[in-house]
Amino acid sequence: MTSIKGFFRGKAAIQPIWLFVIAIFIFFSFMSEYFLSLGNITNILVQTSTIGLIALGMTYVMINGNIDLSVGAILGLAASLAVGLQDHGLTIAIIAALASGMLLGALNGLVVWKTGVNAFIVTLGAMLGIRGLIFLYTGEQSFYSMNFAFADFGASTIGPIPVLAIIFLLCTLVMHLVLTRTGHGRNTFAVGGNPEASIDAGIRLGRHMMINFIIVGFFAALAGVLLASQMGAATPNLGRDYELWTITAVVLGGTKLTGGYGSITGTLGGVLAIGILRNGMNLMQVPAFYVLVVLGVILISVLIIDKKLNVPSTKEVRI
Amino acid sequence: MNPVQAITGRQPIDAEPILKLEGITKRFPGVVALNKVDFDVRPGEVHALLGENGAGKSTLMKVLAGKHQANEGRIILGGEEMEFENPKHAKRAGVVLIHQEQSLVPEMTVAENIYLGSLPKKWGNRVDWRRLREDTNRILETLKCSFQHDDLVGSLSIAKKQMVEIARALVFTPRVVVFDEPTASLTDHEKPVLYDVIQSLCEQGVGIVYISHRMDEIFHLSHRISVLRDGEYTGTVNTCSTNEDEVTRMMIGRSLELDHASKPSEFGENMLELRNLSVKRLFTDVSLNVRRGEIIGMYGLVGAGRSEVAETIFGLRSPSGGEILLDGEVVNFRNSHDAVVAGIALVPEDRKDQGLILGMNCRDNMTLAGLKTVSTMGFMKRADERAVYDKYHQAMKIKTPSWRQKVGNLSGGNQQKIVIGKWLHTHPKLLILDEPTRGIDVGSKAEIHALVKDLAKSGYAVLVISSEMPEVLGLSNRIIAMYDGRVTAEFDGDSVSEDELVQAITGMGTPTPAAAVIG
Amino acid sequence: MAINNTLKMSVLAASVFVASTTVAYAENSYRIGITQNNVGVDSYQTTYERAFVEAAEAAGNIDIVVLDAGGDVARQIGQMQDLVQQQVDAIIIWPTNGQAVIPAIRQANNAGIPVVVTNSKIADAGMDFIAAFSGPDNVEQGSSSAEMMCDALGGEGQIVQISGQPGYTTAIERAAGFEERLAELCPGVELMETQPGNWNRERAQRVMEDFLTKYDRIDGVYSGDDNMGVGALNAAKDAGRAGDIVFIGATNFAVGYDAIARGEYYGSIYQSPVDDAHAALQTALDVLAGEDVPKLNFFETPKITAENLEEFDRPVF
Amino acid sequence: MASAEQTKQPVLKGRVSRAGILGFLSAQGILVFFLLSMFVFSLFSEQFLSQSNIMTVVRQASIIGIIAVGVTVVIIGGNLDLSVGSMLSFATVLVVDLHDKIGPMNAILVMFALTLLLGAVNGFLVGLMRLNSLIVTLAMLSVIQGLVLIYSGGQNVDIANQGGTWFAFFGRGYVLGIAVPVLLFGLLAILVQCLMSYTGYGRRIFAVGGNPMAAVYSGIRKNWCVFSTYLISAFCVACAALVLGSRVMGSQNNVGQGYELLVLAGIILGGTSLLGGAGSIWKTVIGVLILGFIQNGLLLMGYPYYTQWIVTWVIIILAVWLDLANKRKRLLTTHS
Repeated sequence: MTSIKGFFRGKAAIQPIWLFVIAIFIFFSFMSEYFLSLGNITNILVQTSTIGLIALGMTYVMINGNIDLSVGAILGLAASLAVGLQDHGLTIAIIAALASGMLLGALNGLVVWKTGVNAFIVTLGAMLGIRGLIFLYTGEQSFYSMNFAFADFGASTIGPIPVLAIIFLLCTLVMHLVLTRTGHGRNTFAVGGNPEASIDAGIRLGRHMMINFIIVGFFAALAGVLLASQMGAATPNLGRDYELWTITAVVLGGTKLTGGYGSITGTLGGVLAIGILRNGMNLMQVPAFYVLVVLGVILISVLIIDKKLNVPSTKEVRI
Repeated sequence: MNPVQAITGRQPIDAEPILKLEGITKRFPGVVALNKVDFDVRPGEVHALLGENGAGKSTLMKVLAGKHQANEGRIILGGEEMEFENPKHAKRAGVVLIHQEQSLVPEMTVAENIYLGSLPKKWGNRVDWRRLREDTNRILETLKCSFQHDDLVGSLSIAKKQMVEIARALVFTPRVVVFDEPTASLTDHEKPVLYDVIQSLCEQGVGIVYISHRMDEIFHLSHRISVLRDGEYTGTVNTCSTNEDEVTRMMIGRSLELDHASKPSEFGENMLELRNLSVKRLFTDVSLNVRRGEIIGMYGLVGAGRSEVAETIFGLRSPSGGEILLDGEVVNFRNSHDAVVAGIALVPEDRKDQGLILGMNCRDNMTLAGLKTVSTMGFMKRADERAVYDKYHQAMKIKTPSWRQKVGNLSGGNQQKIVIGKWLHTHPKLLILDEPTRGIDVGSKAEIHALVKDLAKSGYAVLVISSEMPEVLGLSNRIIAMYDGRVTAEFDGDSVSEDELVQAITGMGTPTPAAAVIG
Repeated sequence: MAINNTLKMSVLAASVFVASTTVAYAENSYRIGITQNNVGVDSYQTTYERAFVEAAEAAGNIDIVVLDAGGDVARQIGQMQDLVQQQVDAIIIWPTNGQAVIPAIRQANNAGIPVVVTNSKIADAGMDFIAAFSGPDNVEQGSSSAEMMCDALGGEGQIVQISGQPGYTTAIERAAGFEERLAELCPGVELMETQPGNWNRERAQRVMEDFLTKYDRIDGVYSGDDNMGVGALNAAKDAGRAGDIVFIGATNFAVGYDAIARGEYYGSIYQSPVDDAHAALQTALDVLAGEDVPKLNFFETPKITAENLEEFDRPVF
Repeated sequence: MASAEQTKQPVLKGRVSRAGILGFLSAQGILVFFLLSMFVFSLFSEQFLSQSNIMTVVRQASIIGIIAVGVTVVIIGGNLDLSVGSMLSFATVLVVDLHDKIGPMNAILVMFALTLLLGAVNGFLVGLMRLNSLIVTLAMLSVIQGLVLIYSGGQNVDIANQGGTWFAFFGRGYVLGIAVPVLLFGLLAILVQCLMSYTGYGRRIFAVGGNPMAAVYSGIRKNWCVFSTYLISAFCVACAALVLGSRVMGSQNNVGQGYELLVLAGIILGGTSLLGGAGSIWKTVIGVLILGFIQNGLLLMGYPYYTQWIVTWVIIILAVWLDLANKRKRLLTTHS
């Protein structure tokens, strides 16, 4: 028993972000009569699934010590492809959309791998460029799906639970298990925690990072396809600013920007925190302008609290 | 008491070498790092490899362990010629390099670190935790480790981390293990554990390559000694039939003597006085004084609170009790800047992280602590800066091609001299040196020791923190011993015995009252 | 302020007057949700929101839920779901995109909540799911602008167009209406190039600067709204070529109104966000009252030039 | 950077050999690329190299450029500033709105004061609280955008009397035939470049960005150094707002949206690494100009505006790759 517990030490303990999620959950339950209902909670799950899916991949990339700013653009491109290519068949369209995400992820990973340049720079460029590709492909137009099966899928439910929420939760579970149980997952921590040692241990660093960029590309594309199915359409501006919210969610979840530390459970908490805040403030009719301020202030507060909680004050010199 | 004291040369082992390196040449663009070097290790033997920094020891070992590939030469392991493409490849063949720098992942468990890159798998890519646990426990048992397989490595002490590194070497039944400066970050009482491990590896017939700067260790452990100088192989001797002088000569081409007699002897007023200085959870009631022209040695184990005392004096930590007096006046620094203004200089423990901006050139590093003195109205005066650089460059015989050289490209000794030069330029009242010669070759070490003594003689108050006994004994007028955050004793630097010192820093015996012996 | 507008604008006076009276004798209190496109991106939307809230408050027994999608389609869909979840009596949506919001509208429709689309139309495929549309006819606006352009240039000339945010229905419809009408009315006027100004004055100014460099002769500029039009005017003034160019916009902003008054700007389309908001609320209330409401409710958006300037109040935004 | 400049001296002074020229070319890759792209564009569009076009581009680039100068300092100090976009909206809305209410002079003063205050908040959180700059400025991006909207109530702001105010000078004026925004850009760039190269302050910022720990152990007040870089960044944003507000004579609430990314793209194109401790203002100036000329050149050639993004992407990848090849060579030759 102790050994099992030991392997998950530090992860078995409840993460601060979940305390926060529980707190705001209780808060909004009291503040709004509409908040606490199955319908609303599944709504939150569906609404967070887009950012949530990307955040799963982003967690891997960020534990690696990298970052991917191009996810919003990849999402937009995948959505446009998934709708725009439906003349050639729904399956082909979806496969092409997912493949585009993985391909662009691979490209990001390849450049980071071969040049060793900060992923921030590489993916910032990709973020601009891929958005350009979307406009080039769509001719600045929105696409509308003629295939109702596609839109119906986005709205379908299994029992009372929407399919999109189920997909999101399933992916979360799988990614959690991969991160904690498999060689690739454990190597993700090694690469972020001590790249030099990882190379010596025979982990192929560049290849490993590239796989994670492909993973985040895949999830961004998947999120794009699912979002498009929700709308039965795709717009060229889709996914703008999503990278910022994704990174915010992952950081709220406790993943370190410097790499080597993080978890999927934390990320799930971070995603839910943002989703619940947005939903709750909508229900409480907080004016849109104030929502921006509140979200920003909460993010900074969490950062400050995290700093105060996590740094053993005796170890660090006053700098 | 001191395990290092027993200096006994061992008889060489007579056996066919398990590993032979023949004519290894490694060229980097513009430089030949290794020129036709031969080296071999016999099973069950400790073969020490010596040389000054930059002589090519580490490069040779990296070639051996597959991190670099040689341009010429052969590696023969157990009679077969090998070509290692990467460290994992070498490891699988049984050649393991235990690194000078810690190569562990702090956020992972001991078990995961030991099996990094080769976690046992089942069902495809799924980690087999049970086997991992069992295998790890087996290795930890053979090493008699006091920590668990599921401890996070980040929470272990340096010595224990070192044991994890060694445990990692045992994953693939090793045939040759290379220790690169394994004791650099260990304290004297942690070393015997390491020696035991090496002993037991030898008994299993493993060949050991041991790289170190410490003569005492080498003579204690090794069977044979090989020396490299400037990338060239200078020879191999049997440990039992040689002495320190001969080995030193082989390394630097001349002999060295520790000059105990040249210690400073004229002291002035109290420059620094600590009165019951405390920082919560780090150290308590530390009292000491340093006079002008005096060298005080602070001796203790890593973690005894020595560096923390220095950092507190330097304004990097706020005291929770007691007071600091500088030149007779109570001072209260808000930050390191205040301390520098007040005339305190700290040569920190970790050169690369704390001492230098590696990407900056030599000159800029040199003037960094005293920018005000080389500028008017905030504008830098280039000529003055050059003058400052030239002055210390000459005074300390820093070997660099030009002031434009990035300090990251210099050897450890020269880097340390730049750090010291940086502080001399501020003309401090008190100079604190924290482990001033760690990881520095013998030649530079002696130069730095001489420099410190000269500085004291010219009126500086000097506080030297060290975990090397010869250094403390050779430099200090008085020695402050620390154990577990407290000052346990104060000794006269000339009359103290090594036994007394070891007792004081390991918490054995009754602590001598701090004021009992004043030199 | 709203009253002043209604007095001057005869066409709308009736309907808005009805709005206040209808509400006065409505027996039930209603809960109406509105999700807007992107409040704060320009004054039109902000003024719209303010007018909407004021009108609802004035009515007394209407409880409103005001949401803003911040220009993000996905967020708007989420807000639609939230409104359905709260079981409001009616939803007014200012679509961020004419097509992508259709499934969400359909969901609301399926849940038995009538949906009124305001300001910007949705695609035809969604028309079955909405109770009504209320707003300006943007195609018609584009045509009107083309007519003005034609008049101003006397049927000959080279012009450029600065369009709104790419992908947004309003921008697309205005451009389409303009281009179509221009081609049939004045084949002699050549539209040399179109670049988007993203409803942003500074960006439009930059686009115009590039046009001015690229084309030695520009006779006219059509901008998707006055905000961008004034940006184009600024650029032309800077280059000293404002006198040679006819500026025509849409959605008359205060700055555009002033520029027309100064004679620097030829004309625009008068479209009041206050009317827009009142019309939307009125339509929703009519639907809730069970009245037979036509699918498309356009409020009138007349041309405004220096000649009829006095007939209109200076816009408040 | 001072040191970089001086290291090149031997090359320039020495015999102009083939190797010297090649060395110069590879060291100044971005400059060469800049000239090359100018050449290509001039082949396709005759207006491209006309004086009026060049002045237009530089004037357009000056707003991004002015901000980029400030952000470069933050980056050299080892941090990021993503909040400049919102801050630009904030400052522009403020100065334009107050112009008619309290007069241009007071408006400018209040705007500078409040923008610097926002910079100080950034500086406080990143410098003194030592929080991660990426996340803090990301959060501030959102907070400041909210503040702008709350302040203006979402309304556009305009200056009523556009003809009769000296405020027009900053965005529309000319001095000696050069547009004031360009002058301001040049002046700030030179000033800040001098600050970074020739003063102790600049040296400290380089040290703090290069190795914050070692800077502290050298008695440098690191936290205040970081704090001050955000003030410089905010000051530059305020200057940009002056130009923007005066140029447009009005402002929308989201006028600065996306500027933070364009600013970063410009800095990256210039070749400043985001790791801190290295970089220079003149590189940033060139990067920003490249960005401006690509945009303009493609537009003149008749390509839709979004092609510039794709081209920017490709150039960033190429630049990154070229720079790497360069570094590899340099690293190997200095290896000992």
